Amino acid sequence: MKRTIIPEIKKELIYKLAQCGCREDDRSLEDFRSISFETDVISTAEGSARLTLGKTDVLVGVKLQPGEPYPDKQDQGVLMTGCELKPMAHPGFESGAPSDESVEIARVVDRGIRESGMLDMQALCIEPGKKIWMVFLDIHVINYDGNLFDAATMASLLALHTTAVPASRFGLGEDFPLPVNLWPVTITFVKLRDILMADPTVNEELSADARFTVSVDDNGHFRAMQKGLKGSLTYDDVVRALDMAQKMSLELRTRIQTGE
Amino acid sequence: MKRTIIPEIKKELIYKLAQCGCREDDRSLEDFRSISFETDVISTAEGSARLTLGKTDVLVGVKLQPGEPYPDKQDQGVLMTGCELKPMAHPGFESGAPSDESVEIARVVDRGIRESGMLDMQALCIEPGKKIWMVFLDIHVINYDGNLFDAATMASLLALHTTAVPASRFGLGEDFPLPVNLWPVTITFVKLRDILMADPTVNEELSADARFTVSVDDNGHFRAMQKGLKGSLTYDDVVRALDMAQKMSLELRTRIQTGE
Amino acid sequence: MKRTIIPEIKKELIYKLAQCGCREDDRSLEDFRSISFETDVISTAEGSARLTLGKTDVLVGVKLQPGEPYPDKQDQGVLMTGCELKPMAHPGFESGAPSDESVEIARVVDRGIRESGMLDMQALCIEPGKKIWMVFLDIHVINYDGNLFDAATMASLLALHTTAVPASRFGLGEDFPLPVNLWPVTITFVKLRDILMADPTVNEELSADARFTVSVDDNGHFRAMQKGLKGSLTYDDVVRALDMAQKMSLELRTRIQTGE
Amino acid sequence: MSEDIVLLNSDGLRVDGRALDELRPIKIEAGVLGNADGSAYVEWGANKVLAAVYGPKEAQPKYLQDTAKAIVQVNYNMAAFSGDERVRPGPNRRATEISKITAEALENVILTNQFPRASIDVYIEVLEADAGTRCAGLTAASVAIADAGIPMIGMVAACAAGKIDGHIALDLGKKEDNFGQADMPLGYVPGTGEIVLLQMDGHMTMVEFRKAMDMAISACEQIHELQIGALRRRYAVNYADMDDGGTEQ
Amino acid sequence: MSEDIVLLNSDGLRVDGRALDELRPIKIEAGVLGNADGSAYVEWGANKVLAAVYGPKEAQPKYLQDTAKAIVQVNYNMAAFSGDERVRPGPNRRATEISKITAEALENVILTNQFPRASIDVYIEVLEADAGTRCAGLTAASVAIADAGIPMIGMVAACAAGKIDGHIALDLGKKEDNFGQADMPLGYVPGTGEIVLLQMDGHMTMVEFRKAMDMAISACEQIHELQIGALRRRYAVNYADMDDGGTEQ
Amino acid sequence: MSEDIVLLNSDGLRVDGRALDELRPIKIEAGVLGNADGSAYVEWGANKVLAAVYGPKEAQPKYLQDTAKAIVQVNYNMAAFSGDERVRPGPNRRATEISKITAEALENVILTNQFPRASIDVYIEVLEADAGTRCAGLTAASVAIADAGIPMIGMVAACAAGKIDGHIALDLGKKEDNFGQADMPLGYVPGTGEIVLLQMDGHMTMVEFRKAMDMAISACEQIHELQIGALRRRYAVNYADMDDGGTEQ
Repeated sequence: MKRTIIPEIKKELIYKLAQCGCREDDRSLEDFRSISFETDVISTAEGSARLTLGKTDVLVGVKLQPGEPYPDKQDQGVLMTGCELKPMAHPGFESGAPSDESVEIARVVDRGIRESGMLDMQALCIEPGKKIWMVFLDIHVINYDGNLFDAATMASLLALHTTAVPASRFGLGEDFPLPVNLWPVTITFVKLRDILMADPTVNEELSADARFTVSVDDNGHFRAMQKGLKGSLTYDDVVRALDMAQKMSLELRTRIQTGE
Repeated sequence: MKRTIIPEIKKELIYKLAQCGCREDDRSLEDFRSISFETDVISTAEGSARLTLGKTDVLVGVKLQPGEPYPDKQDQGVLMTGCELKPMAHPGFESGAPSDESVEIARVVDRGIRESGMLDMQALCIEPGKKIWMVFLDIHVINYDGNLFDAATMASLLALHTTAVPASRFGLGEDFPLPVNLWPVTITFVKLRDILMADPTVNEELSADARFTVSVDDNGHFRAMQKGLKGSLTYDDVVRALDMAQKMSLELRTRIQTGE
Repeated sequence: MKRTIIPEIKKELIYKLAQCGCREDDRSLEDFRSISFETDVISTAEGSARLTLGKTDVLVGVKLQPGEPYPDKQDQGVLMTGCELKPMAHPGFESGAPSDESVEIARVVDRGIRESGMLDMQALCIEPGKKIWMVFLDIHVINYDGNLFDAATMASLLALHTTAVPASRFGLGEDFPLPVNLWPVTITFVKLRDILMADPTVNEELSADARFTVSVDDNGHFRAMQKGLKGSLTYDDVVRALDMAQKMSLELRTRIQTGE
Repeated sequence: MSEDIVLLNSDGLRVDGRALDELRPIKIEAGVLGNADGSAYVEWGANKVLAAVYGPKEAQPKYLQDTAKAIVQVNYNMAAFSGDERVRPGPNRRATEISKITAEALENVILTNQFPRASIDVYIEVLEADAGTRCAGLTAASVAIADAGIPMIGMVAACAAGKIDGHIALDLGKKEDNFGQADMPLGYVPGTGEIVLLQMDGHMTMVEFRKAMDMAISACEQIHELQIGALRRRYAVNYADMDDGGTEQ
Repeated sequence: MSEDIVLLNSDGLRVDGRALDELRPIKIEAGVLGNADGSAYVEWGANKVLAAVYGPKEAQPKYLQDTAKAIVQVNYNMAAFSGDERVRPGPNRRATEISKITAEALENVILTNQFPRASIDVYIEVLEADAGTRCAGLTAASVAIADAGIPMIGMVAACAAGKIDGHIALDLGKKEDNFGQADMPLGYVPGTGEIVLLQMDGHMTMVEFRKAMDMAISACEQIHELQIGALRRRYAVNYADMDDGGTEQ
Repeated sequence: MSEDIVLLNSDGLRVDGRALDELRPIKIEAGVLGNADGSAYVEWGANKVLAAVYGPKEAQPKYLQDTAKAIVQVNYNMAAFSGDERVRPGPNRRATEISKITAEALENVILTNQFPRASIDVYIEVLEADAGTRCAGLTAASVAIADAGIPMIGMVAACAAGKIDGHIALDLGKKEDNFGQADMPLGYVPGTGEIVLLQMDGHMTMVEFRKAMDMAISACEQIHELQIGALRRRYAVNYADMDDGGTEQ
């Protein structure tokens, strides 16, 4: 992202509101914005979901094709996660090679999925040592208003849970559902001076000192974490964030599982 | 191409001449410049031709090598057309990655050849699904004075018509002529305000509002078209251009078939 | 390397000293700086050496893996030599794609090794036409104070002479020493106006008009030469340099063979 | 282009049941993105295309600036999951060509001389592709530019005509494009009658070409109505306000 | 992460004989490079990492400059021969991410507002890798920055804790990282108690996480001592001089 | 370099019938391109090489400018169809090295201090390659620079000598280069006796080297005559005019 500056007075306002437990959009510090989504939106993809989190709008598509296994994982499928932050989504995004931010988002979303074991990689082996399914998960950001980590993760989970393996198209038997279980959602906080708030907007991200993302699985266990931005966290910040994330993950998971 | 500006007074002159049916180099609006060419100029290529159209100077080389077919065309050869606009040819051309212009030229020349069916792709299959001939047609612009579309197309036709498939070099039997027929030449016009003229020089291109290229086969049928530049054409412009192109294609084809 | 300028007065000083047969660091014109080295410094590499030549500090690692032979050398292994001049080593080096200088160094080191025949390429064939050993020799410059050609060559020789082919790791029988013999060292001179001096420091390189590198094998025969920089050499310069190189190569070879 | 495959049945209907001169269903929506200065979404058969516009803004880097007028930069891109095979992200030659001719078509209608030194940046993202994406993209881009309030002499509407089983047909679908005998995308400005984009590949006689042009131009006029409708819906409140205002004055 | 492989023996010792809360041997040396403004070398188990610092110097190109403070740019790189498989030279996604979070961790402690428009460039070269290179790199970079005389609120020490065979363990080696259940790299500023880098992947409960954090923080404090020792050795003469001076005055 | 293949027959003649000290046929033509400021075409055996020169002109971007003199930039390129195997377009390491040493050779003879802040850009295109293209390219570039009217202390002529079947031979062809024992390209300025390009690979004793040098220098002198001849033909009219003029005055 190009250096995008938010006026000091705006920063101050966001902080003052936060001190009163308030936000620009009338949420509490621990509230997520409204979530709406639709799955199977792209018929050329084996699975897809478009999700809006407030004004952040993300489209995830999943494509599968047969490929060769990695030498050290002869009997496992491969997951490849990509993320593109195109100028369409925000004037601060630039054309060209993937930015550091897009690489970080792709890798954090990927870790949440991979480390939770939600995807049964061994069930994606076609012939050990020879042929496996490659799962390409591509995150396409359509409009950016903060908290891409969580929006992209939720859209990815929805897309994966509705993906069919296109075996018949490659003469490899009948199609079958992608072997997935679990819903390892992530919860992202930013810290403004001494205050933590969840699900930041772009203005809140630009005002923030530090960012912290945590992936929580269906059992309330942690699967991935990522601290970002130039500020620091205290031990207490981290523990508080993890506590909140455990609670909030339940509601978030229910919202995307039930669509309510 | 770097933004290359032609003085307004020069533009005006070119237009005034055109109003009288004249051109800088004393041609009529429908005349092509003199064409001269030589084939088999590069012995490392399986086919080659160097052609000058006025001061535009183009060298085309054809190389063949065995390769794998595309998944959706198991029994067909592959044609790959490349074009390089190097700074040698004009001070407006830049080093580095292929420019938009060079991509457009390569793709328009390629379409004219491909869509005419002049190249029998099925005869370039060695073993269905396994091995086919890959035809690399490379357009090397040596000096640029306008109308690369037509010069490159003519040089490409000449090179392809004199290409031998190097089967013996790859232990695949005896060499044989590349299976080609037809001479789908292209005719390019530019429009200056209300006037169409064929075979533009670089000054005429820089003065032009719109460009229109049409590929005409031996039967006078159209095989490809491409409108370019920032101006527009009217319906009548297009029909007039197609009419002229049909007529002019006969002469042009004869000139390169007979070398006269 | 970014344009790095040395003050004229410094240049003048270096030249004046050279006229008296002296150097900044009290060497004579034909002396090499002190050399120290260690081999097997990187356990992940199949062979490695770190060598300092004065303050120039170079690390060379050798990795091997099975690969396919080149079509025109079906029964021979492959040597790939890379060189990275990273900003860590000198403020004039830049991040990004390999610079012209790093390409030249890699290619000159490679030629010295390759042309001497010190590496028995045929003994690196596993199965003719199918599988050969690929030898990746990577030159990592840690600190740059001139004369990378000779430092990199010496480190490369040391690394190659201590490399074991990791056959067992790839199920290809027992490990065995890389089939090498000979120690084709290079000697590099720079010319300041009319004076030749060996083993230049970075200040001497920046003051120099021309550079000349010669590879000398164990029999005193020449295996590679490279003239560099914008100045010229006379016939006599070249013959004198070759004469000196023949003599100096004996001592240099002994120093790296014996570590003394 | 093989002719073994039947694209036209004995009733003269096409593989998807359309008549020869019938468009696929088209939906256009304006103002669909939060951050862009203007935007539009087009569903055209199975094609799904988004267009966003940023600008006019100062062109960067400076050497791109034209002291006499705005430059128009178009980036046409296929999403990784938009086709049968995964598309590797990043530019390719096809996208480069389409970006170029789309920019040229738009530069023709935008009043660029009102914005010297500026850049107008257009992003076209093909989310799902089923033949005809360059026409859908150009159609969407025109609406997005209008949505951004950038003055134009008229919106470009675009549509292809082609040839299947020897007959001229409008707006080819993927199968028709793959197995037909010609395709001819057209970008047209209904207000002025200008042709701003024209390509063809395949095999057409002069008679066939004229028929294809007539069919495509007529379709562009229909599409233009859809474009205007999308903008009208987008600014419905404003138009209503204006109407009220108009009544009173 | 497979659990077939035994990482903890019946005595509670690890594959390399360490106790659960035991660091690998660590050696730190400051001022190891001739040209860099500051530098450090870290051997950490089988990891070998060099860090170099150039700056503060004017940031180039100018659009990178921040008028209020210095920017910190980090380039983390694995040497071609640093792993089991040859690493192809040039950036990759893993290195991009590590460079980014390392820069963010360092920017937190450097007094960047003392150097407006400047750039502080940090180069981390992993010469040999055996799990834990990002922590070794960040630890080395902090020493290199101090060696360069750039003011910091405190040095960052970094260390990972993880989970093997169901137990929380400090500073995982390569085999433990490959076959364990979690890894959690931490960058910590002992002077202020700030956490400036934190990542985790795997599977941890809240109880396990707290145990891992405690273990890693305690290790960072040990490592911080080693960092200070390295700087002290580097400036031994100077310190000695200062002590003498101090006595006399 | 294998020695199974016989490169020298019992009469001491080479595979193409040449004597050991015999050049391949060389044709040089100056002023062959319409747009370049100077140009030359060289056919040398089966090698076909074009050189073009643009400049002196202001160096761009500005950070490339040298306030004391012109910079010389060379781009040596093999056309895709110039060799047995198709060459993938774009730079490669061999071309990078040849471009560098060619620029250095030319910078030595051009009076660059007459053109501060300028760039002199040389483009060398190898249309067909048969061993010896760097010498042919440097020879052509010198003529092109002269043709552009750029002042030089002298033209560089270039030629290789090498070793085949144990004998020193001039100007190796492709088969001799592949199966010989050494190759030594030389760039030489006959007017001043300066060596501006020198490379060698293979196996040579001191005696062999001296013989190779003598042979190559003598050949460079012949080639220099051909360079002058090409320029004379190019400016034949002008020379004639001057002669006439001279007589009268």
